Amino acid sequence: MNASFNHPVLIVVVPLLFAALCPIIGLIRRSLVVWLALFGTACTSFLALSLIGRVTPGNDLSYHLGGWEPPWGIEIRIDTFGLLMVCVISTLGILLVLYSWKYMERELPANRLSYYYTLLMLIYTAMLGFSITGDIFNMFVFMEIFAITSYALVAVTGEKRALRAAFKYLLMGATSSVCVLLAITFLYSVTGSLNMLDISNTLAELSPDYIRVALAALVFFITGFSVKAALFPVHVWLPEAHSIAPSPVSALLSALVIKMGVFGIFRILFTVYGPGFANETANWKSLNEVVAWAAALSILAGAAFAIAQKDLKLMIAYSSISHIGYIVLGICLLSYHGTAGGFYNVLAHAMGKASFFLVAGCFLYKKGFRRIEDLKGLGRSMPISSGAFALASLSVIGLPPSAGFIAKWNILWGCLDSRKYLFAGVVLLGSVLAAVYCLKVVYYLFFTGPRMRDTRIEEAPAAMYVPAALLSLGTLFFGIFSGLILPSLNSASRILMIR
Amino acid sequence: MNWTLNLVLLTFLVGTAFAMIMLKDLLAAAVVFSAYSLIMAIMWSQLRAPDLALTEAAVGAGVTTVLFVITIFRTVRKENR
Amino acid sequence: MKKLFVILALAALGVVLLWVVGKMPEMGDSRTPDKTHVVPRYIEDGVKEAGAENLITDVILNYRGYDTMGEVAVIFSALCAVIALLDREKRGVSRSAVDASQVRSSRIVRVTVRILFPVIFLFAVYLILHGENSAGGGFQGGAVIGASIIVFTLVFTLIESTRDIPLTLRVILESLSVLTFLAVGFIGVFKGVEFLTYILPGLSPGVAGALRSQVFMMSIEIAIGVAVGAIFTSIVFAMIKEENFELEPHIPEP
Amino acid sequence: MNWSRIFQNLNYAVSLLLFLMGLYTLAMKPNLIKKIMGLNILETSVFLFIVSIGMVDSGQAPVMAHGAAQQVVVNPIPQALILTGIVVAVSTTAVSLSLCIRIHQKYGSLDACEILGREVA
Repeated sequence: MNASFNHPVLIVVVPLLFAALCPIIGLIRRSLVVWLALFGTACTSFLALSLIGRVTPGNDLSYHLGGWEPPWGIEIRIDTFGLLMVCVISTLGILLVLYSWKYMERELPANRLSYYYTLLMLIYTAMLGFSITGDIFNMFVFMEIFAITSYALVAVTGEKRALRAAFKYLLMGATSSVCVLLAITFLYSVTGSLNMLDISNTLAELSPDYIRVALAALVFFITGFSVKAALFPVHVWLPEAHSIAPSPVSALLSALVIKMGVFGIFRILFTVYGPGFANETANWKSLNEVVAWAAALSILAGAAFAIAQKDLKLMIAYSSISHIGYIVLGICLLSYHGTAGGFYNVLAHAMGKASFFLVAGCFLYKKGFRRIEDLKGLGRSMPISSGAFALASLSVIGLPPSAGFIAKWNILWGCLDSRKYLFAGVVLLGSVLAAVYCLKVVYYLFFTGPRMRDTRIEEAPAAMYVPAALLSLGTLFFGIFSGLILPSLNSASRILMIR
Repeated sequence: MNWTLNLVLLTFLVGTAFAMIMLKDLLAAAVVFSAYSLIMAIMWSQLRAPDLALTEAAVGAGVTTVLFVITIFRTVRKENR
Repeated sequence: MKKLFVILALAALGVVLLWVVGKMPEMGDSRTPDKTHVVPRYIEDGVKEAGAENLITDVILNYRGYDTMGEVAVIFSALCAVIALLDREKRGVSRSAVDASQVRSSRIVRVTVRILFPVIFLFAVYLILHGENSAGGGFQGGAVIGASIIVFTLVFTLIESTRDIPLTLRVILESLSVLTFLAVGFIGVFKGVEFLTYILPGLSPGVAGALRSQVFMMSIEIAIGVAVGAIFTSIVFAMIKEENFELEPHIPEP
Repeated sequence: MNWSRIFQNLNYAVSLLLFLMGLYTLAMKPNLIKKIMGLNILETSVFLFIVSIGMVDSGQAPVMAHGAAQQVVVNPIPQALILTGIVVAVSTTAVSLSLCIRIHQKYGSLDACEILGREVA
């Protein structure tokens, strides 16, 4: 068995195998399914993390499925950014499955639990496949898998408002998928290929007749993926869906699924089209500019709405819109610092926001608290969860020494690099607003309410607060040891800009 | 490819789609959806896609319509209710 | 007011799209980029390389088999989504709106369906097995199987249909297509070639190699067919059961 | 605008028309089942579009009969893609219709305005 040669595809195939096994094991013993899911995610993240040494900037790992060389068959192509996504997804996967173990037991009847874990494994499969594929139609297929599973996961509790939120999400999500399919159609009609690198080569010397069609495809791609990423004008589905879903699902959607939309935008703008697009860089650049403006508006609008919220999970959901704005802004600055910062924010926001939602889930689990004002004094009764929240909020605000700080610092640097001082102002203002909404919660947790510890309220089960605490420690870790990832992101982004 | 037949099929497609949008009775709209799918199946065979024609006839006109009808039976039949 | 606004916006979008489409390659032209860039190899060598006379089967199972694995996962996730939302039918007690309908299906319909059911099933099997060298294949056949069982359920009752197919078997059949894909892929992995490679090393390319490749493709086709049939059946069963009827005693048929 | 070209590409124009009709249904019709029908129109319009692109005049279906090597066939790729697309469409429809059933159980209505109006946070 040649495992190292087949390593890339195993990352996608192993979680799919576990997804298919979950219902069958569920027939035998329902309690085994969660262990199976844990084992599956552990295997996947082992595979993903062991890939780290093999991908270096400018040296992508390419794998041809079925042995067919690229323009004819499907190619898996792992670059530094894809590797980062894969590692984040699979590591967060273990923690979220662990968290679901206790949390979902209360939310769902036992016979539906095994299908919950199946959906969870399927969504991981889809996101992993989406991140590493080198073929645009394959991207669409995986996008559909994580779209369908995430609609179901939002509505899985059958709660009244959750159903409505899921339906709204479904309508917008399905429309955006059709937009992406239409874009693939346009692009295929003028390039005749589905492989990203092949398309990119064809686009570089596209006949002038077809430039209009290729640009229309670009616009449709960006529109479609913006809906998935919840950028400002099309973010309307996000707050409700993310706040009403069960907490582990909220964490999953906020930390990972919307990042897939961002990753799609990134792949289309840089890998498929790229700076060399048909000598028409003016159009490509102006579209980047437009997306950057939408991102800047997302930063401000998301943060402003988050301040106005009284519901904790709704506040966190709006904050996600703001952070998606940061990532997209960083990518569209066309400066390598910006791109590296944007991708560092993928990591920082995934950990920080997942920790936020998991802590919110702990509060919900113990006391059914949703409103921020109800959290008075919980900092003394549930010290670990509250501490995790405080630590993660450092990263969400962007204060040193947290991962969020490194990300925002690099995005700021990128703004100054490309002389977009207005965007630099937006980045700083967004951080100030984030400080307002995060510190409000921290204030309620620690500085109000009874002076004494309320012994009637205890911590949630360890399987719930440990993942949250680990994630917020992670933000600290990657803030201090940013040298582990940032240099390779920087050099990979630099290669991207030169090409 | 036969241009007349193509034109007729396209007209029918637009017509059935329009009827589907305008009908107030959802059950009737579901039946029109079935017709739409069948015309689409003929369209596929005109476009030399026999595999698609088979799939569309079984999935579009068969399974999807049945799903619509079941849902309408379990929920409401008139659009404005 | 809103209606007018939406119509105007859509009209504007339509004009822009028409402006884009006006520049697109002409329909029916055989020299457009999509027919000259990648496709010629499929048409010239597809039958020889990939082993099926139906080029579409070649593409979906061989050249782009990974996409089809994703597609199988899509429909599997749709099933899981429906069951996570609606739950499975309760066996032997579930009644549906169809079962409770005052209008009983007439004798003519019942007899016709009894006669047609095996024929439709046979046609589905033909489609699945013959997908290699004529139109048809796993999905098409599976959809027809699903449709035939659905028609049976609509004419007879949900109680009768669920009695005939044991649930354990159905759950296994639903995952079958994904598992078969993985099994075939892993055979390649264990032999040291890429995932979803059908022609394994140690086999002379030529007749034996083509035969092996055909065996793999055929087993995937059959698995897809059976699984898609089972999945459609399960989705429809989950959707038609009426929860209000669940606790009522089962009324035997006259 | 070149009208003769548009007439030549009539399939494209009609699929765009269907696309717009689907969008209209999604945006304007209050009934959720109607919206799902609109979604199906939207999806099939794109399917029609991409298969029309692969069409070749006087081409044959891409099934190579025994020995017939040198025949003109249409492009098989769009058809293979749309086979996937149809399955995706029916999957989305199944999930959305089961959501509809659940929504009707909880709200007693399938009218989007009513469901949004009934919200009391």
